[in-house]
Amino acid sequence: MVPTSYFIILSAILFVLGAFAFFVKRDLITQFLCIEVMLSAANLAFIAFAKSASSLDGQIIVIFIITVAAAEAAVGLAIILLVYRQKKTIKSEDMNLMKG
Amino acid sequence: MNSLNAMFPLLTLIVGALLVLILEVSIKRENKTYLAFISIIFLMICGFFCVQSWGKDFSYFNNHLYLDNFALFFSIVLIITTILVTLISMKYLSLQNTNVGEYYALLLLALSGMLIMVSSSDLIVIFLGLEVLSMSSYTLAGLKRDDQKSSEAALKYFLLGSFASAFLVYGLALLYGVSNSTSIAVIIDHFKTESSLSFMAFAGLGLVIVGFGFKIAVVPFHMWTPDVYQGAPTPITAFFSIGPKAVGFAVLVRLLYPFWHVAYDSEVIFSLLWIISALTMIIGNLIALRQTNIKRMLAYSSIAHAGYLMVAILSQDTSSLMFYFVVYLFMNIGAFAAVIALGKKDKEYLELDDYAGIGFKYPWIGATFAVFLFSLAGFPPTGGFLAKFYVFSAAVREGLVSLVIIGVLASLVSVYYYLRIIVYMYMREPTHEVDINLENPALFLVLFLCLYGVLQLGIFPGNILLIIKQAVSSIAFL
Amino acid sequence: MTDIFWIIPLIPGLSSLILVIFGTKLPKKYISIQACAAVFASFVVSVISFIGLKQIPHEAYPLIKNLYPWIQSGDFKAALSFQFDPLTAVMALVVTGVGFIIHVYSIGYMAKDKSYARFFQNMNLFTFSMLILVMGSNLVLMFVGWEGVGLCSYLLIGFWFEKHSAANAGKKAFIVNRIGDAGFILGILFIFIYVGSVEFRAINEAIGGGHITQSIATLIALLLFVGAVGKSAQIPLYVWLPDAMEGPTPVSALIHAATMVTAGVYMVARMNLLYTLSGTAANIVALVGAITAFYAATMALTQNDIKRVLAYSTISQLGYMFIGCGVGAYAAGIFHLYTHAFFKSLLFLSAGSVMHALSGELNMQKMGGLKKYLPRTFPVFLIGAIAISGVPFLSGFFSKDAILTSAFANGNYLVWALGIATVVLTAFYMFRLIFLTFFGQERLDPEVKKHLHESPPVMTIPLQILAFFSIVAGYVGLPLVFGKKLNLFGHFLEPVIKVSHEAHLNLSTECLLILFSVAVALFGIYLAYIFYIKKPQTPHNLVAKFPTLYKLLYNKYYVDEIYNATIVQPMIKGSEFVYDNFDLKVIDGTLNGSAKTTGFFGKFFSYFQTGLIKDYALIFLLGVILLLGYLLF
Amino acid sequence: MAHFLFFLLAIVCIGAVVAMIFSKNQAYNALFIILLFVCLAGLFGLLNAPFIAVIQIIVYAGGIMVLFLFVIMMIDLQEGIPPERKRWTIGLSFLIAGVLIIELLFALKGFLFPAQAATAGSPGSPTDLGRLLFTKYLYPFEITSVLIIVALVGAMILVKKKDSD
Repeated sequence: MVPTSYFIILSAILFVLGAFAFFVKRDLITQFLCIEVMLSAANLAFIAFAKSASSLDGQIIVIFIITVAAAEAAVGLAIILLVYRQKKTIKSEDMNLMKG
Repeated sequence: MNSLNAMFPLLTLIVGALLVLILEVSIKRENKTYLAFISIIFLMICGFFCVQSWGKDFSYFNNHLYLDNFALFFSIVLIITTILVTLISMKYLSLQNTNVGEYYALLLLALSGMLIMVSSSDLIVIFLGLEVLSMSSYTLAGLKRDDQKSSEAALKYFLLGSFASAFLVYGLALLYGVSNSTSIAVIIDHFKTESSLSFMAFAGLGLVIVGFGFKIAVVPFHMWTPDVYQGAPTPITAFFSIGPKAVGFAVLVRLLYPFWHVAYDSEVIFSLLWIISALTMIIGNLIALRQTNIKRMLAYSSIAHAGYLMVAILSQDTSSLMFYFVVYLFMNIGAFAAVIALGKKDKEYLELDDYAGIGFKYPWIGATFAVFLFSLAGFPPTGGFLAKFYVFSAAVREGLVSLVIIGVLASLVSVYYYLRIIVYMYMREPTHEVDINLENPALFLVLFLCLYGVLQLGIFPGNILLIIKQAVSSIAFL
Repeated sequence: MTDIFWIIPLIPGLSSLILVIFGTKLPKKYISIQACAAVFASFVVSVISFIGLKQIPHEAYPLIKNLYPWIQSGDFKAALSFQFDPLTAVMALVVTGVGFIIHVYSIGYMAKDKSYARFFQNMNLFTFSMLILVMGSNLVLMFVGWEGVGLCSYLLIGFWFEKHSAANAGKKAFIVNRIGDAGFILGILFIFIYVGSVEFRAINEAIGGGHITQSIATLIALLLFVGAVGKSAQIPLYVWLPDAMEGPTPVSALIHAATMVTAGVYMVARMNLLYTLSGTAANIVALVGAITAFYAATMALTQNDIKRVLAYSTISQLGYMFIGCGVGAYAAGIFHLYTHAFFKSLLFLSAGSVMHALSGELNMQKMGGLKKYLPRTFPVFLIGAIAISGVPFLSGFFSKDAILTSAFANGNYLVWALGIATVVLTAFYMFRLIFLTFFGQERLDPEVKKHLHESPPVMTIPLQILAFFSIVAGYVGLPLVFGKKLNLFGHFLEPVIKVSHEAHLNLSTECLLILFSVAVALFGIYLAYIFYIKKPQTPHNLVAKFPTLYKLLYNKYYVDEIYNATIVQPMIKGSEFVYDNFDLKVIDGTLNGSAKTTGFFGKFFSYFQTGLIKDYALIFLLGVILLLGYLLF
Repeated sequence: MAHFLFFLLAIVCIGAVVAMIFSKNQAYNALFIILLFVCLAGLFGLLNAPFIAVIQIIVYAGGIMVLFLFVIMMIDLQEGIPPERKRWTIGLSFLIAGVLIIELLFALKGFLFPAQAATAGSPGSPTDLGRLLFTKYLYPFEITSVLIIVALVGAMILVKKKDSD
């Protein structure tokens, strides 16, 4: 059997990679994808912890998180579309009407 | 049957929201104010149910639903907020080309998310409530669909908000790994003694604080606030400045109140929040000094107020925190209502220059706005003075003298930018014509109510303090 | 009858409220009657309460009236409650009495102003705030009044906000007072920490019971004194007061005489146990007072603006009051506050009358010879000047002398010497003012002269009343020479000012001191006379009036030159130097500097607010890693 | 065997994210993430969570990501957007990522060492999960319905054309 800790390490790596990518990528859609990566990393951690404690609660929580991710995807993509219709761009640098 | 009773407030809101949605599609009417009235009726029914449950301490669904007086107090504060926001939106929507009936439904749904959050002691439920609130907030921020700023505000709020909730979820995962549960009580139990998992627990708690720190906009998680506040429709900005903050703080109280009592090493979290609070007060007020856009300035001011509220969290004095929120509700909504009052068809007056001479041209609006600004600045005899006073005096009792000194100095700085608006209103010649639409009875009602609230709380705070005392004494926090 | 004192502040407050609500709709006549009547009613109640107070035994002091338990949080309580004791009685009488006269005077002075209602509403509010300040039975209520007078001064100084300089002056007053307020709030905070209450009674009990160590007392006393320095315009926070002249003249009179600037002195006297306990703090108070008194007097020498001279003289006189408090003679300090209220309001209102006559002209170089045009203003102005100069048998003499004698008796010789030097300067500049304005050649603009007229009775009668009091007010506190019994004022205040190091000088020393200071004052007047009357341009006038003196002086013409070269010119140069370099550069610079620094940090922090999502995420991530790092390592 | 499978899936997961960082085409990015999700589903399977693995594929890979692809197609940008090129930004982001991963691993070390022996629990059967979902987690489950309403309404008003248009 693979030790649970391996999964936890993998989840930490994926989480940080997601955050890293959010920072270096420059288009809105991919940045949003990075957030999905981070959420998935958290899912992996939940399931690994659930396994190590032999309980099912972690898995239930993952179901909720997937629902949240779906809801976020719907609203988020709608917002990105809205912005794209106005500016004809999804470069994140172009979103700087307000500052200071 | 009883569990259904406890869910009445929530169910009322959802039924109200669905009704508004259905009416919006089935009845085609240009004038959407009837939807506002419907949602106000439902809000009042919801408030009625909250008052009914006062003192009964419902607890159902494995404590997922936990209606103690603390939760009910915040629920009522939030319901009042939503009623006032609905009232100030009515005319605004048709004037500013945002005439969508779903607006009111989304407000109700956002409120239901907040009620879920304040009346639960389980982090996963709180997280789901937070997402309900967030989704509706993102949408509401972007509702001025022709306005690029509004869309940009929605985008920034959404991307950064989801980013923050990813951290929150990871923090929840760590806490779950430690305690194998998401119930606050169980989680806090694991802080009682040091173990090999302590680091994980603290990191998890830290990430959860980051997640809520984003919602309440404390430094350094505040960066989104000014942009979103500026871009969102003004009534929604008023809503953002109170609703999410109130629930964020309510959750922090639920989380930290037991934590301070049992944790073997609460010092580290304490000093961390100390730093955050000091930074928030200083930076919020300093940047606000240079703003010329009123909404942006109020955004920074709301960041600074989050700093004062953090002081209340640190001094573990829940009653001063609650009192502050009641006052903050009236003075901030009042200030935004005054800002909204200065608008006409397709035009809002938001720059400082627009306010020159307003005090004489529109004496009532000018005078009430001035009272709200005095209150925000903390002048007696307004509620703002007492609120700040309670928070700081509680902090002094707990020995947080240096933090209070920072707070007092920071709020002295803040007086400058609040008063600058008053100076513009009363002591500058107008540079250009400002004419506004005055046919807005609902807005003036709100101005009056907020004025009454601010003064009543500043001069005769006795009754509300009594209620707060009841609410606080009933906090068992499981 | 003694328990009605709590309505004293409420009457003007109510009147102000009525004017706020209905002000624009009421006729001018009604407004003025209501505003004046309100303050007068307060005055009457004050008198009744005062008489009542004298009839009850000292053990019953202070009378306290709890109106409303305003703030209750935990063990912290601050009630909306007023107190009445001898100190409060004196302050209430001064505020309402002098305030009433100023209100009446304003009827004439503001008659043509378009914002009549706003003016009286603010004046009433000002009186109300000041009364709250002096009658509050705890520090929090005092702070409410403290902020209230600050706010009203801001509104009234900037009353003619169309004038850019007026708006700026209002702002300056506000900012400077904020710095003082910061100290005051922190002082209240520390009192609450160490005493556990903010009621004056509890504070005094704690000090009497020895619950406060000397070092703590010093800390608190100094913090509170920072507030007093801001409000009472002492070095280094005095800069706002000369600029405050931008407001209407009755406002200046109200600020300088009855309200606002006396708040600091009152506060120090109210907390006298604290300052006495500390010792160090009291010495600092005395020293700051003495330096301010001297410094401000030197500045007054060269000003040509009539109101500015008076403003610097106020700063200087406030310095005297602080000397009194600092050397432990609190009663003398309050006594000076009380006499000063009469002659300073008199001076200001007469200056206003002069201005009124000259269509707003303020420059003394453009006046001269006004004596014959202003037959009613001149004598009262002169009485005011004599009173402030410390000439015997007028009110200023008694109070100033009480302070200087105490300073000498306490061995504060430096303070005493500065005080004496200030006496010369005061007499000099006051009479310079008199001579330049009322005597000598006419230097009026022809246009101004055409409209020259004496003020209406509604303005001059108040002046005559004030002049009367400027003469007699001092007789309630005669020096010890005349026997201890006759110092009614000090005796009356005794229950409040419990520990006072009364001067233990023998009679002959005291007489000598008094004679010396009188001589010094007269010397100052004489000096002014030499320099400003005896000028070649107006020989005939002078010869006709003072033939013998004229001859004497004429023959000593070269002495005049020597005086000029050795005393006056260096003095003028010095004071110009101080004014230009210290006042304008250092102090204004520091104020601007602190504003700039906060501005700089604001700019620095908002530099990160780029509007880019990526940068926001960066700050967020940095926050997260710092937070986690802090928690884990 | 399990070890081999784990490392294979882990490497593909990390590789997919890294590839996404370097690619400049959003469509490819989405495909990489779909790959990641499928691999994660495999890992869930290894962790005795077959039901979640299935949901992961159906909802995440099948539903959410298809939505992404739709939007990407609607946006249809001619040129892709490469990742950040500025040197200091890259350096800073590596630094932050490095510190963050060290901190997370440090926080987790109590859990990782000694390596937790995997317990062979029974796989979470759909029946058990369902029972749990409708008893202990009934309230949050109800809340998800509110969440979905909000998402629906929100997405709808944001993208729908104006009535007047």
